[in-house]
Amino acid sequence: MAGNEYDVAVVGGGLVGAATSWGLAREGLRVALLDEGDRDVRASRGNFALVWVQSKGLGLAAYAGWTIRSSDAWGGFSDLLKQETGLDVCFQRPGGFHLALSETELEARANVLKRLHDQPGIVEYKTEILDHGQVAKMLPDIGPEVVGASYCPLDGHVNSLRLFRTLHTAINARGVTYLPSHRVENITKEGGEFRLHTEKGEVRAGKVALAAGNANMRLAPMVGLEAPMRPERGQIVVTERLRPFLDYPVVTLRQTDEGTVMIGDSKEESTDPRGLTIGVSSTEAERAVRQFPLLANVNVVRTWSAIRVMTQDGFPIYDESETHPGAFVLCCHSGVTLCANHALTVAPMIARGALDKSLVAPFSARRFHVQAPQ
Amino acid sequence: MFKRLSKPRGETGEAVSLKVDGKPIRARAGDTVAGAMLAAGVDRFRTTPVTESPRAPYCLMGVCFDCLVTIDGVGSRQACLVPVREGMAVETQIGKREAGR
Amino acid sequence: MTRTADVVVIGGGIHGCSTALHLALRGLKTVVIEKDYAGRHASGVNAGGVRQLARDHAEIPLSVSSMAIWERIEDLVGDDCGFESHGTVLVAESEEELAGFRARVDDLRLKGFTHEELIDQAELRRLVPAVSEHCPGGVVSRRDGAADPFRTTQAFRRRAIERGAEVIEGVKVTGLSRVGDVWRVETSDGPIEAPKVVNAAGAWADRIALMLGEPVPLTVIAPMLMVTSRLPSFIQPVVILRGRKLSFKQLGNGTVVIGGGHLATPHRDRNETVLDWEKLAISAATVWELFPVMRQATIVRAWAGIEASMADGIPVVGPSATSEGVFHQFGFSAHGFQLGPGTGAVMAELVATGKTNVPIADLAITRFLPARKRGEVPL
Amino acid sequence: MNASELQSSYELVVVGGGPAGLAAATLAAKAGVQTVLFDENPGVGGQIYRGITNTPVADRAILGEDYWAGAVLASEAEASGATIVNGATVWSLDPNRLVGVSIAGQARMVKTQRVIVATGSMERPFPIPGWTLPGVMTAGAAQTVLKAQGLVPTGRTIMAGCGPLLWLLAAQLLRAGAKIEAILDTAPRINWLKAAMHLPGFLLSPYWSKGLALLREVKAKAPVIAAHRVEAHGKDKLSEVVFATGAGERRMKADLLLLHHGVVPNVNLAMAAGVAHRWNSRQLCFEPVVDADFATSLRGIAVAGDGAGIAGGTAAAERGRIAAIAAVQALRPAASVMDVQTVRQSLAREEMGRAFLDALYQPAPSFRRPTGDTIACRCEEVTARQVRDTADLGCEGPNQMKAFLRCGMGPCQGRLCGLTVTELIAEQRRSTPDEVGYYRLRPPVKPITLAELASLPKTEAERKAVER
Repeated sequence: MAGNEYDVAVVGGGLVGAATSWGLAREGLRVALLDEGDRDVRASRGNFALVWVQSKGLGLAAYAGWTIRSSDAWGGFSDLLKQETGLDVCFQRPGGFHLALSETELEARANVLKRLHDQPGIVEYKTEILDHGQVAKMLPDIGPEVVGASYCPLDGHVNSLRLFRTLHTAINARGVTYLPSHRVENITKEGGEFRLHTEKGEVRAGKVALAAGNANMRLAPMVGLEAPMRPERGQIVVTERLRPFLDYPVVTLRQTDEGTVMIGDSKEESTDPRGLTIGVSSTEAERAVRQFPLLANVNVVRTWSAIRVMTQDGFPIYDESETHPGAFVLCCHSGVTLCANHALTVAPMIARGALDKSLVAPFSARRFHVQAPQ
Repeated sequence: MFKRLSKPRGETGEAVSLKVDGKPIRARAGDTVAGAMLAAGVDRFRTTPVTESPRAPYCLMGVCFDCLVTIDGVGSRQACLVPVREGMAVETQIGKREAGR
Repeated sequence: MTRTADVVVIGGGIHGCSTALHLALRGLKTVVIEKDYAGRHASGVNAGGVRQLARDHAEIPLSVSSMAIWERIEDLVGDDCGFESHGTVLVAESEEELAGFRARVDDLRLKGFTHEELIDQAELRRLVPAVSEHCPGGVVSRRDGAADPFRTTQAFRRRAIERGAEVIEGVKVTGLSRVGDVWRVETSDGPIEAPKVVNAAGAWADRIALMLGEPVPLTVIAPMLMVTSRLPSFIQPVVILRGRKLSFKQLGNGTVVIGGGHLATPHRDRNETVLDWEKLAISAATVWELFPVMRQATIVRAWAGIEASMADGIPVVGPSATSEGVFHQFGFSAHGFQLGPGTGAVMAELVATGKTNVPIADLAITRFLPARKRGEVPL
Repeated sequence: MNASELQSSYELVVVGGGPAGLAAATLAAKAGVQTVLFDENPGVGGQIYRGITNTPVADRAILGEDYWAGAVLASEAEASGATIVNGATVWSLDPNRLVGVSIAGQARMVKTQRVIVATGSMERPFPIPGWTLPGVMTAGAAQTVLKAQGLVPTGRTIMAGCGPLLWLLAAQLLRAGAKIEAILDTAPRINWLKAAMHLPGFLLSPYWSKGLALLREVKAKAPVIAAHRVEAHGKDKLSEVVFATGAGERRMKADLLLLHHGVVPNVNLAMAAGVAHRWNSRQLCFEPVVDADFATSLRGIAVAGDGAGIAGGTAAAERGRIAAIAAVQALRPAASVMDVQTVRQSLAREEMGRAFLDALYQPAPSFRRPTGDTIACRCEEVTARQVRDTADLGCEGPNQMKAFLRCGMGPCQGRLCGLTVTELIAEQRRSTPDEVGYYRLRPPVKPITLAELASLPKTEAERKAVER
């Protein structure tokens, strides 16, 4: 369609939308990326930056495979980004820990992993349960209350804020039209072209990819799709920069390449991104000090809360519209971990105009309609 | 950079002694650590955790965080807000703080 | 076609030009009508004293506002106007006179003004080393000074034009009437209509007021000045004497300007003054008495400017009592030069907003109205 | 006092022990309101009356009578019955008026019915090349050590900037015997024309005579040079100041450079609480939206003093009183307090000359919106060019900027780069600071240790949100 302004309009300027836009631009498409304003909610500014494998997939075995695929692609993905932008997103995959502060916690942990790996069709990956002494060999600064941990060698982390900036730098270099303060109010399809109506005017494109996080819930029905979401608030505590002391990420605590320590992984059922519960931060701080007593006197510089993009069952949604061909929806919680997949696997599918069912069929929202067997 | 006024009000003299990077200095009771260090001629309080460039106090009112030093083994204390105490051990801070101190 | 403006200012002296500049800064379209040229009369040929000292209480607020501008005059008008600040000293010639000064300074302090400071003989000697030995002290206003009057008036005129005001010279105002919502100012060059008019017509201001039905007791005067040959530098501050009608200052080039209130005979309809050399001789004699160093000086030139003097010696500043939209700014009684910069600012505020917080009520034209008209109940 | 001695709740919490806080606490406590005042400095007085209870400066003429007026405020507060806690850092305030405070390494949460935030002002960021070098300080910093500790600069001292406080400090330093090599006056001449329309108000204000007297005093003793560009040079510390005048570039050797471009409200605590703020285009800063009683958009939370918009120390005390009268009337309707109208009148008098000063001393754009490698964010060492380039990428606001560049993420939490980043984005994107907005701030507004945070009380639900 020569009349289209853009081949694809991607809605949502977070990590999922930016990675998808970059992947589409790599396919030679004219892409518009529509974003909201500076003060609007954006999960990509508040994530924990893990590229995480362990415990992914309990309840949907295919998710484990999808996660490992992205984790494996991450090294090459970060190299590509570096070549294009000169920016290093500091991807590392040293393996990661999930620490337990009591025997009960450790048992529960072992139980989760056993159930996960007992699922039919699960891809095999190594996860070990280690005792205090074994953990201390790798994490010498753990406190006496740490009774053990689970460890998975596939786990890693990146500098997610730099990743965010790098993706924006890369899409800018590839000619993607970035349109901030273009909150999409309505989407219509006329004569084979999508019209996205925003306060700042209309954007027309041949295809549309919804990557708007929790806002997909509102947008998806406009193009015959659905995205049942269950937003969740998480809080993170960040310290001042410290000299490196922690060689591995822990699921609730990691040291960034800049030196700061991020502490988090709380879950609250609230959707007010401004609210911040001191008691939750305090619990996070307390556990962090029990895990690593040497952090007791370290200064907390910031705390923040962010709304997780969470589907109703916690697994991603990738779907294409049957009523509005050319419309796609992408929803996931792990925008960092799955970033390589979105850029290198999902974007080319959208460019081709059809999702590859062999890879993403399990993530269709139709799973929410499955009736219980009679 | 600074010297003391010759005729101070109240108790005279520099009655408090403390150490900065192991070197003894004298201070007046009521001084902040930053004030005492400036009066003693210390012109570098720390280097930054980002590029290790040198810094000294900029605002002296608690907002700039360029006067961060290690006091009695605890890092990143605002020298402009902490009063001097007899026997205090102050260390200038190089680059990122070390966890545990 | 009748021209229009937001404000017509009648008179292109220091006051008219200053008000025009401040009006222009507020974005009002302003036209100044000057019958001769800017600074032709009192504004251009006065002694140049920039003095807060010894002013009537009623005009002190305007004086201090002006001083704030004088000290940064170059920033406002782009010319330093020759302003130099070495203070003004009021010399007391007797203990009795000094006691009177002390009472005044104390009274000013109570009212919140601190610019006047009583000084003893030693400080007087320090400031004015050449003063005669019989003087026991005085009052100093340390930030006072002197400037070049003609240059100052021209600087205000120039900056007002740069900021959008129009200055029409060589044109007389011949009539003033209300037409609907605006004032129609008849001039020798045709009418101009504007909702607001400022009467800053100096020695001719009473005629404008009369057109509005507001007679005022204005006397036309012509204060005389003379200048001496160059002398070695012997004094920095401007010196004034209250008892003897004298003020004088030494300029940077060594010449001394002597003034102080002796008057020539003015002929305002001919734009002329006739000097009174006998009175000039009195001024000269006073100076010689106080400053022996002056005896070798010769008078090289004398002149006088035409000026308005009010019966009570203080100016008329504020709205007309009879005519809405007209504002008066005249009658500075031979001490208006210093007041020009600040009065212009206050006047512009008054014209633009209808009010000012600066206390100018004592300068209102209503003070010349019969008590009955002022609304006061006779005893 | 240590943190464990604090009550779990007070009727009124006042944050900040400057003129606004002291006046507010005094008035409220005298009216019978149970009041606590938290101040992070070792002694009360705030910045303007810094060290008022124990300054070693013996010669009263050095600091001037306006300074000593603070002693009355301090002693009245002392006698008022309010609990005054120094060394107490308030690091959190939430819309439900739960106050997080830290004293000597111990944190506590305190509940209260009313809060008066009196966190005052701080000096505007002065981002010039080399402003992070040791030897470059704010003018206020030099004033602080003079007041609190009787220290005066030695060696070659240069001051640069504009604003009434610059002249006051210069006069104080000169009286204290310091030598000032030069004062680089950065006020643009054009400001005079903008300020002139506010002159009538200025002349009635208390500023004019004091201000002009200071100007004269300073000019008599130190050379004043108009400069439109100032740079600090040196390797590991300041060695030279380079500046541009109308007559070309000049260089002067220097050991100390004192910078000042006026003060701006210290908004971090009020913003983190969620108080609505707006851009003040005259004072070029963000300030809380307050009503005549200095009440904010959040119930029970007032912001008084310079924190509500710059008006100076005497006005700050009057504002504190007005906010306190409102608090007393809400908490103790039967108590007798002074007539608020009288206080409003004094306040109006104090605020009268402000418009003129704001216009006259508005720093030139080139000093507010740096270019090239000049550091914008001192903590994270982010340059002006990085901010500008990132804005060109499409980054529209400071929060996205923070995510991309880490500016504002260091320990000062944006205090020294917030206005710069907002103004740079506005310029680059041809927008306005009001549209661009400010960093979204979160507690702790001052760093506290993990152990302090860990020690705070938590509910079962809050624990459950983390422990799984």
